[in-house]
Amino acid sequence: MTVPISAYLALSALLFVLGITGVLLRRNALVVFMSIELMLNAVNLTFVAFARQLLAIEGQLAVFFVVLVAAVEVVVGLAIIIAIFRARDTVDIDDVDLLRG
Amino acid sequence: MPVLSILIFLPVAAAIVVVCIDRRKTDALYGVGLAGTLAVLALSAVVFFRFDPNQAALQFVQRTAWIPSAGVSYYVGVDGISLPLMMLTTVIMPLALLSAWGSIADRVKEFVLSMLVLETALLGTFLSADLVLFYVFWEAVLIPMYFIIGLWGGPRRSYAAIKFILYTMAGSALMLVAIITLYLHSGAQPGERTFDLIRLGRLPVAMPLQAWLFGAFALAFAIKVPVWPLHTWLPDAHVEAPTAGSVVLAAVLLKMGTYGFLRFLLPLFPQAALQFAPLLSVLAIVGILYGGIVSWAQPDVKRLVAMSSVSHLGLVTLGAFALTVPAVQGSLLQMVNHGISTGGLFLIVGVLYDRTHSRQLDDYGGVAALMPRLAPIALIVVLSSLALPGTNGFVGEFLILLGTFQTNPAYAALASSGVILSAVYLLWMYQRVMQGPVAVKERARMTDLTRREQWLFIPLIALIFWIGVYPSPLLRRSEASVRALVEQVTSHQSPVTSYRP
Amino acid sequence: MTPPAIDLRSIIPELVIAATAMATMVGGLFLPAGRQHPLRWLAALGTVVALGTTLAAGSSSSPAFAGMYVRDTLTRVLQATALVAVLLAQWLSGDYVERMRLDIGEYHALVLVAALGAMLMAASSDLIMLFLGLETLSIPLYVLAAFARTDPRSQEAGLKYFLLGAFGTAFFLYGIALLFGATGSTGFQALAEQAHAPKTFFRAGVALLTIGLAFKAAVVPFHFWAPDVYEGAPLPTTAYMSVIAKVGAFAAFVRVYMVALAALAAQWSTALAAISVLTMIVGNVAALRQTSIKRLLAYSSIAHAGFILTGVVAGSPAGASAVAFYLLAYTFMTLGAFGVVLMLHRRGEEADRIADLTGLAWRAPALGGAMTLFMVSLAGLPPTAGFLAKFYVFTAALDAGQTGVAVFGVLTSVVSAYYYLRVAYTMFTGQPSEDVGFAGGRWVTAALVAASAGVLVLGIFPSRVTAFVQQVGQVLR
Amino acid sequence: MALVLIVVLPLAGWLVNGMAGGRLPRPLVSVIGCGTVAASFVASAMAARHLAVPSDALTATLFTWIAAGDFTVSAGLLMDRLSALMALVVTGVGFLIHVYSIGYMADDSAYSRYFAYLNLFVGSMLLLVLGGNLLVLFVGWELVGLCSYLLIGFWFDRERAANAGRKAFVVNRIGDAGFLLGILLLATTTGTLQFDRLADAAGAMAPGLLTATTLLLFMGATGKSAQLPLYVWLPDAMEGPTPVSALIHAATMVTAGVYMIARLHPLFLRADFTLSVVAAVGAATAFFAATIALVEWDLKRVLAYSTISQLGYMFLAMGVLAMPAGVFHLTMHAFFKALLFLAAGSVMHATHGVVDMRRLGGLAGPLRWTALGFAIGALALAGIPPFAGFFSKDLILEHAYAAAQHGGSVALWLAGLLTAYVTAVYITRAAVLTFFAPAGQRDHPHEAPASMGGPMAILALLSFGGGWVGAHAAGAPLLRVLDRFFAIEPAAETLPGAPLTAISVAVGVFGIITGLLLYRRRREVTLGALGAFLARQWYVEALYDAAVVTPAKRLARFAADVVETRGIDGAVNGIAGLVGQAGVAMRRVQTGYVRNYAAAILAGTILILSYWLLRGP
Repeated sequence: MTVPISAYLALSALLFVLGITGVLLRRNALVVFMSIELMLNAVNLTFVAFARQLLAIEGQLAVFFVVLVAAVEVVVGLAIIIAIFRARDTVDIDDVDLLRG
Repeated sequence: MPVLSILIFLPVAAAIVVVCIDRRKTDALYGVGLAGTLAVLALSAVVFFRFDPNQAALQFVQRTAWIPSAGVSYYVGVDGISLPLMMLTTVIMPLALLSAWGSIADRVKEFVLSMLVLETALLGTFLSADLVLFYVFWEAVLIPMYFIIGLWGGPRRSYAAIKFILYTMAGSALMLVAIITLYLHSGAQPGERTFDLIRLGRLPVAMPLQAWLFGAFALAFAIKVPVWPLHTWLPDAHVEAPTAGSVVLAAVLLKMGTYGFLRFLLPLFPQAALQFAPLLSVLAIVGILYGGIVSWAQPDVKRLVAMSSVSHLGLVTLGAFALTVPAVQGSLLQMVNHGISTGGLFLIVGVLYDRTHSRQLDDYGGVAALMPRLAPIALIVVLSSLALPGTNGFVGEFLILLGTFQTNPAYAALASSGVILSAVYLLWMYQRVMQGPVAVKERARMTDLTRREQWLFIPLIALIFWIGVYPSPLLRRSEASVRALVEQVTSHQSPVTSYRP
Repeated sequence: MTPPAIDLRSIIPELVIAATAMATMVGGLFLPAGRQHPLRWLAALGTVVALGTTLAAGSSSSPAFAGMYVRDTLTRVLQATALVAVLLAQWLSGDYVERMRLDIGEYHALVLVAALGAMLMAASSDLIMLFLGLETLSIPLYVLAAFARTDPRSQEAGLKYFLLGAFGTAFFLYGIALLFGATGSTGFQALAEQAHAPKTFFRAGVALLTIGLAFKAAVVPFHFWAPDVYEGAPLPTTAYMSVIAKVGAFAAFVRVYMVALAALAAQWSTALAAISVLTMIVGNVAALRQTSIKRLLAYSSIAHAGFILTGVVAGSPAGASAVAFYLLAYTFMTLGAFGVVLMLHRRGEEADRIADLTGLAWRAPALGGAMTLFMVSLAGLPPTAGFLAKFYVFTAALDAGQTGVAVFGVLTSVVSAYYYLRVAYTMFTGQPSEDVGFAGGRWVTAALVAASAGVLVLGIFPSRVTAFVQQVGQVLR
Repeated sequence: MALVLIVVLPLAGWLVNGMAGGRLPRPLVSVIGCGTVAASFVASAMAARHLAVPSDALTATLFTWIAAGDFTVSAGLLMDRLSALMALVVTGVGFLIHVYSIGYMADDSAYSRYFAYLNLFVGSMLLLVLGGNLLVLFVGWELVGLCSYLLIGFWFDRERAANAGRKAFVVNRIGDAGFLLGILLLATTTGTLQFDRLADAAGAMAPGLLTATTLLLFMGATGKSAQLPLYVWLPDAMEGPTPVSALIHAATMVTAGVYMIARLHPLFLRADFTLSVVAAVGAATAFFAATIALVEWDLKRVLAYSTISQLGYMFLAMGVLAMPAGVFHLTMHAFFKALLFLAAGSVMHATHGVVDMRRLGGLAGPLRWTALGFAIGALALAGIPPFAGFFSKDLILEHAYAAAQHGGSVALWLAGLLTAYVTAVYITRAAVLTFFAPAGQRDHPHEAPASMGGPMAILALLSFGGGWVGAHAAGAPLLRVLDRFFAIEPAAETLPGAPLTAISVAVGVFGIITGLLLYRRRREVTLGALGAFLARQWYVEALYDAAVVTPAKRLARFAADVVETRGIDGAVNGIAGLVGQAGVAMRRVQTGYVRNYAAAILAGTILILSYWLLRGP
């Protein structure tokens, strides 16, 4: 039994939307960031699904780069979040509003 | 020899010298500035006398590619329409600088720099025959003027300066769009396109588009003139500007608008010009009357003179759109005349302001008794402004009315009532300042004109009488170009077919 | 399947930059904190060499690296612009970085890496390549935004930039995935072929791709991060990213829309026109009532993104040339303006309030003159680079029939004059505050002179640059 | 060249006295001032001798003044018999008044300025009368208006004087606007403004246009010559020095309107309607002004209203085709009214400026010669033979009567007659109150110096004999010259000359008797309600104030304070304010919350996505 490509795509779209929802609704910076990671992985699923269907190597290649970049982002992102946590004892992004107007 | 280029950029050269002078040596700064402007004046006089009056086309032309990839060239020349304005600029600038020498004592270096850069921009505006070059100079005028008003002006200078620049920029913004559109219509391929004014003048533009382009240009010029009801930046700018700024603003800057009517609006969009001439004429007439009436009710001398400019330039506008040779000639002459007489009025106000630090009519009275040398000068300038025969104002005003009368007597009749109004408010002003019992608080400060100040007025008065009695040298030089312009425009009385590239 | 040909010669500038970045990074580790001066020289040297090789190397319209990389005139012009930006940013910021006790080696390394990202974006002819370029550009900028580690505002800027940037990247990536699905390839060539008959996935992909680029370029409504980040980030970062991100983003806009999706121009031009108009309005209007110069320049950069987008909207060779010219002009005038602000400090802090500029021109006339020049240029008044830049983009837009965009462009330019001139005016009026001081130096001076010269030369004698930039348009044919 | 000299000489005097007068000794100023006018008089006389035949004219074209398109007008002069007469009157009377001024102004600090202005006036007036075309005439016309302004406001530190000068200028400008339009109409339809080509041009004009042109030109005349409805400036003009009133506001400038019509008679003669308007306005003004003079207390203002009234006579003459009579009356009036003013000036000189007749009186003794001069002038004004005014006024009334016989209105003649009566009454009143009534003031008044007496004597002589010589003796040289100049068909054969003369003389005598009876004893004669009505000038000034001046001021204030600041500028600032408000609003949208920004990104994404998905190719 082969699962049709549309199922993968639907799933990845669902994950992507879940990620968006997380970004919009959660206030913890870490959780927000993880939601973004979820979005990236949803994209990865799309890539893989298409790569599988089209038998094109670029899909896998892309996933490889995405994972790489996501890792870099984790490093940078965590560093920033930790710096903020140290300074303010909170990672609630709604408290980060010095800059506005 | 590229005379016109030297003419245009000589002030910048002087400005570079000024940059190198120690800022504390104010006399040296003024001296260099004045010498520079006088050199420009001398050079422009050479151009004036070597100008061939029989030729309608541009003379002393210089043309080289500037930005070839965009079809922009450095193209300057002078004809009968730009010649008077060039002369006006070169005559007024030294006077304006001289007027500041002694009244503006702080930040002299920057002031002289601004004035010199301003002169280059003004001359460039009047002498460009490439639309982009023109636009560059046109906009370049704004910055030095902005600073002159904003830095050396009165208490509300910041407001006035920003209002001046935003208002005029708003007008010219759409002109840029129109210039580019015109360029795009001048050829199918980038290589065929041009910003050359003369070539664009031969370009037929289909009607709805032509009307839009006309509107964009007209708006820019109308704000600059300023045509009623787009004038409210003017009183504020004048009131707040320092004397030298007011003088240049009134005498030269406003002429950029009326010059634009003649130089660009009419030849580029003749059909639209014919179609919209009544609208602009009516606005001009409203301006004549409205400006006169409002002037009368002003308690502030500078505001009064500023509003009188609205009235006077209404007449110039009316003449430009009457589209007859006498009217356009008169309009051109009246641009010069207004420069001389209103420039003179602002110089007088400046002389008074330097002594009293007040612009309110209520603070004056009986000055003639204290300043017997100023009084007759002021009277002559006032008379010139109200166009008394024998002074320059009359010749221009008469020609405008004559030319307007030929096409529309009703316009002329309405406009001539401005003649009455100008007497009302100008003599009112003269009386409130000069006549009556002495009402100035500090009599001791009301010393009569110094030698420097006398030299401000001597050239102006000479010009007032010279043009009033013997205007031929000016009229003769502008005749051919004006005639060609009027013929070009009026030849479009019948509709032509639309242009297809 | 043959392994792709690796032609290192075609990426010499990138290699130089990458090598320099690593060298400065490593140098920073080994040199003691007070003696990292040579790293500035090293970074500058590397940038100059890269710039030289960029200009010297010829153009080639055939892609290298298995179709991922192309070194055509567009690449060269935009890379040169990016390198000019880097060079100016290095000169401008060096003193500041030292003054604020930031890590010199790291700083220069990050700047160079970001530049590398922008350069790769300019050269990419493949979506993966574009993505890599984008991230190479973005991630160092996140770090640079938060570079003043102990400053809560800098932290906040870093966090906001990072979270929203990553959020935008996700959309961008999703767009790539859908395009990949629609075309079976990530190359621009394939995009161009499919663009004639776009499938649903294709269209959705293009839409999502737009989000990522729009975010980077800070156009409305993806601009919200910019003012906050610009304000919070250390000044050198703000200055640098305001330029380098624009170069990268618009390089991508030109590559993706004007080249790859040329066949779909009728569709995207409408969408981009709307964004462009919106951006010009929001950027310019929101800047009117700002009190922080950084924030003001942030909105200014948003507004300019709108203006530059006008050139993209035109969709023509002239439009592409105009975008390139605009980016160069923008580089000079924006970095110049930031440079002036960088020279000031208020009791050791950044002097980022407009009020801090009060009367400073009388203490330093040349600085006042330079700032005026930059402001005039940003306002688009002649005879400056800013005027000609706008002239070009509006000409292109009008030629493409986008009259409305051009009209909004010129009108919002007028609005912009209000706040730009207010800045210049402030410098010339009033009594300077005792708290505000200068921290000039040879480097900054050189940068300001260079920026002023750039603004003036591009405004008055532009013909050589325009002739070069004009070739950019050939990429579209 | 002689023509040029006539004009230039006084102008040279103006230049010298104006530029350097303050530094010159007073006698030299006087010599320059009077000498240039005298020289001009001599030059005029010499030039006039060349005009042997009526059609002779001297011309001088200096240069092309204005040339634009097809329109050309040169700076040219023309002297024919009409202008020669005017030039002689101007320079002659002008010279006398200059001499008079030496004494009158002796104590004034601005002596040289006074003479400079006076010379400028003479030069301008000569330009007016000698101008070779209508535009040069207009230049002179405006310049004399300027001089009038300057001299009325000569003592500018007095608010009243300054106001009066301004009023004169502005009211004149109203007329001049019409004049200018007339010139434009003429220039546009005929293409020329040259006087020597006017006759031909007029023949080619459509009647309607001709009427319009002449009416507009006449409008100018009503301003300059103080006719209804623009007379209001002249009474106030009495704020100026009295010699100025004599020269400008009695003898010369105010007659410019009459001269203009005479000069343009080829046009006016073809415009019947205009002529009837001219006659009606003239007659109405004559009567109207005379009635006001009846109740005026200010001696100079009596004379001013008298001048307005007499100018009305002249226009009446022009209107009823009695142009020679009109110009003749102009000349005679110049003599006797100048005399009256100089006499009044002498009174003021003696009383240190008192002009209120209620405070004068009993001066016939101390000012014997002045009183005699005034009496001669008064008799001439009242039209008592053989004084000068009799001949000219009688002639006008005859023509008015004749016009009535030829289809005109008899009202014109009746008005003229009635005015003659009133004239006699008011001038008698003035003479009695000033010189004979019980004295109101005792300050040892003394007779004027010779420099003032001499000119008065000469003018008295002219007022006494000028009419008789000019119109009667030795073939009536002056009148004959004028008759031939205008070449109007004499309509006099049907006139009952003697009875008419008798009636008008009787009316004059009756008027004098009335005046004597009324005022010999009593000072205050109020004339009841009628007097009050007249004292308020028939409420004309009040009407102007209520209908024109006040509304205009209100309009100006409204335009400046409401339309300008709140309306037009309010709109401009309003737009700017709106944009600024938008800026504030946008700052508020920028909340600083990451999640809001993310939401914006999402919203943008949805928009763009839907655009791409919904708008397929």
